[in-house]
Amino acid sequence: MDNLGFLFAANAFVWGGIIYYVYTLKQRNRALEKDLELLKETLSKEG
Amino acid sequence: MVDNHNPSDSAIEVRDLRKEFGVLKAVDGISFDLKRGEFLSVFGPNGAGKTTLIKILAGLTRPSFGTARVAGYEVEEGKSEMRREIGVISHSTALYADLTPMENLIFLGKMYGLERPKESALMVLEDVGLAPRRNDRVRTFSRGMLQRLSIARAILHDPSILFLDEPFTGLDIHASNVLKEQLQALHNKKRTILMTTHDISCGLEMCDKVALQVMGRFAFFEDVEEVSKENFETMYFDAVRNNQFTMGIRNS
Amino acid sequence: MNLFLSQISAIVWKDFVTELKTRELLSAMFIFALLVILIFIFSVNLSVVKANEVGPGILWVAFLFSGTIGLNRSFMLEKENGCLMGLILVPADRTAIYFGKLISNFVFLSIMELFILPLFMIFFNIDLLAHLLPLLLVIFLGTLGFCALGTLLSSLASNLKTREIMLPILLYPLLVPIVIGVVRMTGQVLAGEPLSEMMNWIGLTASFDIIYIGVSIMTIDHILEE
Amino acid sequence: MSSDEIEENEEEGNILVWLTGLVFLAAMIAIFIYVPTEKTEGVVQRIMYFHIPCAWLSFFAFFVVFICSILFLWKKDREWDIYSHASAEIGVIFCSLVLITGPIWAKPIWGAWWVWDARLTSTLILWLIYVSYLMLRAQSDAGSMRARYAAVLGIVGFLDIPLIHFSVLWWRAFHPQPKVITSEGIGKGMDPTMLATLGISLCAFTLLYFLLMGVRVRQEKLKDEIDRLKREKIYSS
Repeated sequence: MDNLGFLFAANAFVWGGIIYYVYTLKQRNRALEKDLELLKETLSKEG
Repeated sequence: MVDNHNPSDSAIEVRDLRKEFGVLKAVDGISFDLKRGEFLSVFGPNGAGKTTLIKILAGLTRPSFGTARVAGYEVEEGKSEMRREIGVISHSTALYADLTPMENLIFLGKMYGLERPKESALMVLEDVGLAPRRNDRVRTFSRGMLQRLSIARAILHDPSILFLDEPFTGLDIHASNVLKEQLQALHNKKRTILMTTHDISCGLEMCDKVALQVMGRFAFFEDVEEVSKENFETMYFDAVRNNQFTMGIRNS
Repeated sequence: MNLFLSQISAIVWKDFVTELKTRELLSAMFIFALLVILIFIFSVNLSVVKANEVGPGILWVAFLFSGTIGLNRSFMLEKENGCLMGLILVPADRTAIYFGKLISNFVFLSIMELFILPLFMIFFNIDLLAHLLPLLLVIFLGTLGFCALGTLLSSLASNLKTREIMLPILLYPLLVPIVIGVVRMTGQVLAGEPLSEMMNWIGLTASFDIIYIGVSIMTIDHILEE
Repeated sequence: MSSDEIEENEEEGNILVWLTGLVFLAAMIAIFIYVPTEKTEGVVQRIMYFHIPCAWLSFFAFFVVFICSILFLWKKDREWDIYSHASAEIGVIFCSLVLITGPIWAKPIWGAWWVWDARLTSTLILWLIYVSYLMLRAQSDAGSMRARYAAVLGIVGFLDIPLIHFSVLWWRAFHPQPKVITSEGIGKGMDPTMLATLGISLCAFTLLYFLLMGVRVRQEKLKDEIDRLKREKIYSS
């Protein structure tokens, strides 16, 4: 029985899923950092 | 239950009241006293937390910190007893559109556990001058009549304290005159009234005390005699303009 | 306690008076259930499939779909003009409001089901009268469970912007045990099996009813808060 | 959060990252090199070393949602709301992976992508419940209302799991089908090396859960902090 393809597919999905989630987390982090930068900028301008 | 009932002459006592959730602070440290029979007008820009203040005092939502006593009852604990003492009027009428005024009021009377819901309903309908139309569907009523009916609804159980949340919104001149008359009458009957509004002349005319709420705090709280209308107007418009400006920053 | 009961009955009375005047809810639910049954009849070939096998499923799908319409409508009535807020202001225990709405939802849905049953009997050519009592018990258990969870979730969904969509999305996955249970029981009852043969299903449905009424009593305070 | 605390947290986070990475490496070696190929199922059986840990992780995550929901309704503390949100999100991700890897394993072994087996069915329903939980959160505005509603759903949803389990189990039992595999077939008579591999993999995924939770929770708190600063800035002006 040679079903390496199935094993590969399952493995790829698991890793793909985890990596995708980590990627979205990164994206969200980046958005937050941008927000923070903007805030700092406006604060320093005023102060 | 008797223990926490304090028969002082204060109708409303608020100490360092806060309502926050995570970062959202709707009410951020308000303290004031209101004696029985006094009329307080609360002004403030949109989003200043006026509605939240009323919701806390009416026991609709819990404060995060601080205490509030309404009619001598701790707002958090004295649930039922306190609710019998208060009536609330907001711009939503809280009336079932497919029922008649009588049915609406009888239903409410049963919920309040009144002894004679029918008689009480008739009486308050007489008070607000809607008795002739007591058997028409509420859906057919005009805005002014609805407002009168929602006053009837709020005073059905004869509360000693009334909360009004922007009652003048969306009323035409005639309807708001009717509302003013009703409020005046209630004030004369020594009901304690707390009203939030945007209508400066109206609000100042009737009240004993004035408050300006900005960003969840009372920026101003005085007897009405101490306030000149012009000064207050400038202060109010400044607050509103600042608010709009900062709202703009937030959304960008 | 007396006030508690009279508050519950006041809410039920109010819903009935409204329904008597408008006649919107029952007729809409009835017609909708009828349409669901018709569409299912067109989608299965009754000359191939036995009516006894597909009938119970179709019947319950019709009940649940039109029941969802009823739940949506019932809380729309309370949301319109901010009536729900007025109800929360009343010196009533929140559970009184929950039970009042639960009972009126339950009674409306039951009335609709009683109208549908004879039509079901005719369309599918199944003799219901022979097993009427066990059938009514099954319908009672299923409808009660549906209304117990449905009343809780529709009071929750009524504050959302997309309440008509969110109610079924929240409700249907949670209803799976009830759906499987009542469809299986109805099938067995119609096949003439005695109730004692399906005690496990009766136990499952009854515990669903009890668990969700209990959870609702404990959590309704947190939902009916502005 | 003071800056010291943040640094400390970061250090802990780094240790967790390295630990998780190491255990995952060990798990990979065990799965693909160390463990012998199962005789009847062949190489496909190795999918189980991913599948089971994913399932375990998602059930665990949903349990955390349940506990944190109860604690939230009790304490009304935003902290618990953040935890249940983060946990539900991670749970749904891994539940999806379970639902994907399951059919990939089933196709060569059972000959069909999907069989209405009790476990598959209840996992699918579980997935639906928690997706609707996340939808409810997305549909309502931030604030205590969203948190309260989500908490109620978190409790209601978890209490449904045993009911779903039994109903689905009996549902199939009345339609006896040729049983391709008994539900306990995987665990029975397992070779010790297989058990060890599964154990390592379970460890790796559990560590991954805590790692992701940490990141997600910190993110949400940072968001709160930014919002707070914004509001304070507005207030001072």
